[in-house]
Amino acid sequence: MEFAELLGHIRAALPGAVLEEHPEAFSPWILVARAQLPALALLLRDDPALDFAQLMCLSGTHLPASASESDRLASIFHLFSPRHRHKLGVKVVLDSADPACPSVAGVWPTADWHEREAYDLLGIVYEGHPDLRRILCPDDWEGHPLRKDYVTPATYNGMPLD
Amino acid sequence: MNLPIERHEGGNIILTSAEWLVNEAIARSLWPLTFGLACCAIEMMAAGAGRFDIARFGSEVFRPSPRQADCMIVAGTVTMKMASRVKLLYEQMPEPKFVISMGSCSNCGGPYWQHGYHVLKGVDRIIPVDVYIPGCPPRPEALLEGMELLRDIIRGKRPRPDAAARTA
Amino acid sequence: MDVKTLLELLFGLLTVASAAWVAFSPKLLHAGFSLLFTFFGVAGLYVTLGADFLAVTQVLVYIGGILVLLLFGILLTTAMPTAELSVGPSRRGQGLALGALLLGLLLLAVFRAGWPLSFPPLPENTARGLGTGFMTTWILPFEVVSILLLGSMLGALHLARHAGGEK
Amino acid sequence: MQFAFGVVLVFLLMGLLIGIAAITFSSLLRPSKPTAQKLQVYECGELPTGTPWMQFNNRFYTVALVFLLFDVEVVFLFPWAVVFKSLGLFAFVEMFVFVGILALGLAYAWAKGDLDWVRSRRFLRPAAAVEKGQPA
Amino acid sequence: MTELMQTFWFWAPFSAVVIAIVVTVNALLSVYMERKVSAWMQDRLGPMENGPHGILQTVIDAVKLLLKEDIIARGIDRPLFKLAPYIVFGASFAIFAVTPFADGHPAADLNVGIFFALAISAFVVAGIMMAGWSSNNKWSLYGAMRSVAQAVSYEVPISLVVLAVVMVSGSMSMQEICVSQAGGFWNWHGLSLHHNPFLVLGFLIYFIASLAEVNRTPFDLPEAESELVGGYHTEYSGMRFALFFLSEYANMLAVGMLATVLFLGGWQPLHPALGFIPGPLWLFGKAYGFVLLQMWIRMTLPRLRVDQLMHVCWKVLVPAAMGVLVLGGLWELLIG
Amino acid sequence: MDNHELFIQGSRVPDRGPDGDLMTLNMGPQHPSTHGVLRLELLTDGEEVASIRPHIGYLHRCFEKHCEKLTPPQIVPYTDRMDYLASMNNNLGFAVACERMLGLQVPEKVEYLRVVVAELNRIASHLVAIGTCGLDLGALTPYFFCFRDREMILDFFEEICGARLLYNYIWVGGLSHDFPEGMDDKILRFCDYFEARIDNELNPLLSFNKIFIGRNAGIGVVSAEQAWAFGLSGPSLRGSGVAFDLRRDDPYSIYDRFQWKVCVGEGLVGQLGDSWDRYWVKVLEMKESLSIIRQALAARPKDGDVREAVPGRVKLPVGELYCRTETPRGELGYYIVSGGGNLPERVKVRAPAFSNLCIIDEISRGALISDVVAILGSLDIVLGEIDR
Amino acid sequence: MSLHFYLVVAALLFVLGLVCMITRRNAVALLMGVELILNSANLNFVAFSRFTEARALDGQATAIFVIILAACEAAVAMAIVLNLYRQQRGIDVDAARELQG
Repeated sequence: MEFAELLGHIRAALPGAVLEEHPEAFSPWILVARAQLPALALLLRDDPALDFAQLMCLSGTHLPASASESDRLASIFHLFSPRHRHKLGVKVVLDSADPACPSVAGVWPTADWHEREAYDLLGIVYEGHPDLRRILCPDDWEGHPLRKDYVTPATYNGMPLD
Repeated sequence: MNLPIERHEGGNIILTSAEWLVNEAIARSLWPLTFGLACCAIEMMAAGAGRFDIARFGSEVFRPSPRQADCMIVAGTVTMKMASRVKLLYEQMPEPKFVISMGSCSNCGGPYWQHGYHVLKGVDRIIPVDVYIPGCPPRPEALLEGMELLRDIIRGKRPRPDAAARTA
Repeated sequence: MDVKTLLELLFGLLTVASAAWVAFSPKLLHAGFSLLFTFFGVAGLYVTLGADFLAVTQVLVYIGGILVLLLFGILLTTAMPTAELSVGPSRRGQGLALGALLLGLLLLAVFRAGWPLSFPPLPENTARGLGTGFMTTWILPFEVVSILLLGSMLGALHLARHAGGEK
Repeated sequence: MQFAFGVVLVFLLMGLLIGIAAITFSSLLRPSKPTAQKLQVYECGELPTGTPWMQFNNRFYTVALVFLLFDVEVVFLFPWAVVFKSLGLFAFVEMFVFVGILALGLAYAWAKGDLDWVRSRRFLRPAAAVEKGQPA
Repeated sequence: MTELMQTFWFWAPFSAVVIAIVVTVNALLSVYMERKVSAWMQDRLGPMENGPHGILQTVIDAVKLLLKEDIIARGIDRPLFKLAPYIVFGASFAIFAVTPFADGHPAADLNVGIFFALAISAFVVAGIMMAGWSSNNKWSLYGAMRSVAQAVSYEVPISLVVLAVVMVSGSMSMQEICVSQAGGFWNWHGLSLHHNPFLVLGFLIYFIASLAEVNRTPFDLPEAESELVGGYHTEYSGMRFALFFLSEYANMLAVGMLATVLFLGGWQPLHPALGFIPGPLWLFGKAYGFVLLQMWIRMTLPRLRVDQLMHVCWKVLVPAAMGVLVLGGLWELLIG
Repeated sequence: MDNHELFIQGSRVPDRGPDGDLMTLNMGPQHPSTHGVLRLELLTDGEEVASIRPHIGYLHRCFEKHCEKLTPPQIVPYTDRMDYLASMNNNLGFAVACERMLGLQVPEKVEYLRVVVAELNRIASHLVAIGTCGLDLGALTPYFFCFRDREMILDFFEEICGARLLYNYIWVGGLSHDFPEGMDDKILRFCDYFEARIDNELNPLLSFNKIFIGRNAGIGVVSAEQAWAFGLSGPSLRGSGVAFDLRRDDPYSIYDRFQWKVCVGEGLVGQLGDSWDRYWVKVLEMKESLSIIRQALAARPKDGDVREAVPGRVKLPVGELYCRTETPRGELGYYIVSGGGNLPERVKVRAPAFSNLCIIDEISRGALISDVVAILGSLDIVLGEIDR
Repeated sequence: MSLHFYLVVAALLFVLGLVCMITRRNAVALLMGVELILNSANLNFVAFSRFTEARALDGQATAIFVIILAACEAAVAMAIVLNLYRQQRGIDVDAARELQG
């Protein structure tokens, strides 16, 4: 299915879930409401017309504060349907003061580690994740390194960092 | 260097003449710890394989347990998460023991020097290093040369790197 | 004192000392491994008694088999091999007293009884003698033993299977 | 015979002696610098958690058990084997019965699955086609 | 002179020292051989730099191990940890006492020689268990348990096959077993298809089981580096480790010698016409051939898994060995 | 207690404590068969594994942080160091992503040469995977043979770009160097030599060795659904019988011009999707790579400058892109967000081994420790790209 | 050496085995005590047959039968101990009284 068709299908099944659409992007994506994400994820995976069996990638990004907005975090899910050969990016934008995003680890098991990574590096808290711990950094690491405002600490457990 | 006979320092000791034998034995039989960290470990494996054949120098006996190893080849980037383990493994090796720092990353952090918030900038910050092999990654020949240098150090022909710079 | 006497004494000492360690060691594991030396000492005594086949059998079965079984048993049953081993001090005292009493009685019997001593020559080849014996004199026990072995094998396997607890 | 066993004993002692000599000699030469971390038990660079005194598979016991009984059987058969030639058919039949009865035990253990090392493996399905070999 | 030779006080220490030298040299030689053979099979050179063609490499390794620190970690059961290498080494050394090196020259001609050789491995088993158990290390314990289970399991087919040989030879003395195979290679138990073909099968069973008995590939599970790090000697360092190492190679030679004595005529020459070559040369030649075969297999095969190991033993080798015993006996009775 | 000990304890994952009869066993970070610094926390019952908790990050080298501080041409050498066994493929993936964003058309010759080096590197990478897979199961010699043949490929690379392992060869918009004179012939000769080696040496010695099959067949079975759900890709996905290869199904570069077959596991010796199938797919893929190399070398233009289209300054336009390519381990995705500046705002790497590894707990439950080693070997992980 | 020596060693073994059985509450240790006692008996058998007029091999043959019995006993007893352990998570023999039913 083309992007427009996908969008129509999703809108019909879950009205109000899609907040923005970006067909012009290199990888077209939609912005969805945080509360609707779990339902949308199930729809995307289980609807035979959509059939997004593969979560290709789950990334977090940090959008620094601009003139109009305070800084925000985004979690983006890149989906692919091996059967229909179509792709879709699904993005959720979160306020960095309340970085809670519903987990999709129950829908696509591969999201488990990717979510842990996004939590580790960016501090996005995936609610409902079975085991949300740091994955790359040590458990007692401070801060989330990929945030734009991250300052590398001088030492870690007595060892100089630079 | 008189590592194994340190306890007899100042004693009469036949060992002055035996020291040569002792040092030769240690130098010519360096069993490395099976321990690879990153890219350099692949070159370390290549050094063990057919073309470069570290076995020629008697070092093909990669011991998986530090208890039986003589030298630790820190081959790759040491991260903050790994550093304590590297240190523990080093500590668990029996004396006399040696460390070869293979590659820029373990020498000084290498390409991760500037922005690598999670990278230890040089393994010599946690364990004393005897030989530094430059390169990213060093070629297997460089590792063989590094082991040759280590042999010279053991034989006392070449000083160990400045003791003050080594954190023990 | 000739060598043989010396060896006998040494083996006897080894046997008794290690057996004492089996009985009194605070660690079950040490007791288990101490048994190794007891069995070995007894095997040595068998040799001094001219029972070569029996001595090797002792090593093969006791050390190679029963000891391994016991050690596996310790491993399989005890999460902490250093766990409390002894009974309370009162029962321990009673046991020791009983042991001492019994030892006294036995020693009395050993030295007071008039054993009809003699010293028959050693057979040329004990294994050959035993083989012939098993096929002639002891033919019945020989076959019965096989049934016994079968029975204990079946029983032990059955029990072990229950202990394994099909999960 | 006791002469021969004496030689064996000397061998055993010699073995011990070599070991002790080597380690004593080595203790004169070797350095000894224990540190707290050196004395940590090795577990792949981690600090070990819990004791190694773990629960082992009952299978180990089963193996030791079957072994013990076979071992005992062997003990009986060795003297038999020595005299086998002189005793002839009768001895053979005796042995046959003896081994046969034990073979029954083995067959029982086999049939009951006591000889299969692992029984509760949900993921290991029978690798049926191992015999297929190389495709043309 | 001959009288002196026959006194215990001369003969026992003399032969023990000779064998001690042989065992040590054998270990050094076998390790060197293994390194060279593996290098040759893997398109490498192997040790080259230390001594001509690296011949001194293993000697140097041994000296180095002598100089290594001996670590006894916290939580280790010290007495058992220290005792274990002695027991393992002493036992693997004692096997050589009963091996006949030439006509009339075993160190100790036991009536029950081969039976003794089987039994003595019980000490090795106990020693390994001691080592693994006292180490307070999970890998060691795994290694020891595997090793013990494997050793006791494969002891069964070995015993049964040895029994068949004893049955045919009519003696447990290793010297007499050798003598019974006199007259050329066609009379050797392992090759004599016309005397008793079942013994040839027995030879095969013995060979496979002996690989397991000495923990060689494909049965090297107890020391599988990629699984269990170092197996039961993970915590051992320096000379104590070297003792395990030494006894391992001594065991390799020992099973080679046993195989030679049982199935390849021991010190008997290939052909009676070759009798001018001394017996020990024949014995060691054949035994080293056997060791070489073990190395070849090590370089060729991966290792089995523990369930496959037990499967091979109990469901293949033990029934086969029983068959060899029964059918071999029948053959001996009717045809032999 | 010194600093260091505090440090160890601070960074330790809290113990779960004894779980009934189960014992916690650490496999790694220093263990001969974890292929680097992976730590598997095994919960074992005897030798049986009840569950596995993988701990990664021991090689976390902050790649994504570096991407935010460097320009795309500067990032390329860092991509080398992610999957250090297949640097060419990593270079290629990043170059393709940037070129898509830039809308850059690279010269024909460059495309062909890229395919040649990428496929050569695929073979080199698979050789290491196959060799270590055998090594983990105790087969020593195949490992040496694999490394011997791999050295030949490394020689080509050295001749082409001067490096043995980390090449920085495929640049955004081009290549760093042209092939030297006579390289094509050498590579073709290698193809003939190596094809015979697979058939006559590797397969009899390892692939169809009965013990090797016995160790791998029926172990670590992954169904096709599981494979998709856990995000498996590359040989691990195809081992489960899914004919999905990005070179064919989501084409990039010029892969659509070649005739080749997507190799899948068929359950030849055990069950579909077991360790052996994952292994076998790699063997088959090496042959297909040889075929692609031959075609590419035959069709490649001889003339042209490989740096012709290399932009003087790479300035990615505003927008975001998820671009994926097929490395030896599977789907390597780059998610690039650009704000139009010199530096990308965010680069996230979807590393194939990262996703492949996360299934290990699922397929290892109830296995023996020896099986875990076999499964790990067949999953073919590289910690460099898992931890990045 | 004389018969007495062996008899004394055997007596000591016997007593130690008995003490081991009485003073230990661990079932495996109990078995070890039993093995000591059986060994002591065997030693007596062999010693008597060596030093008295009885046929020299009788004692040895008996001893072999005893060893076989000991093996069977150990096998079954250990299996029982394993069962006991599984039921009670411990092998304290005093606590096993409930088996009396």
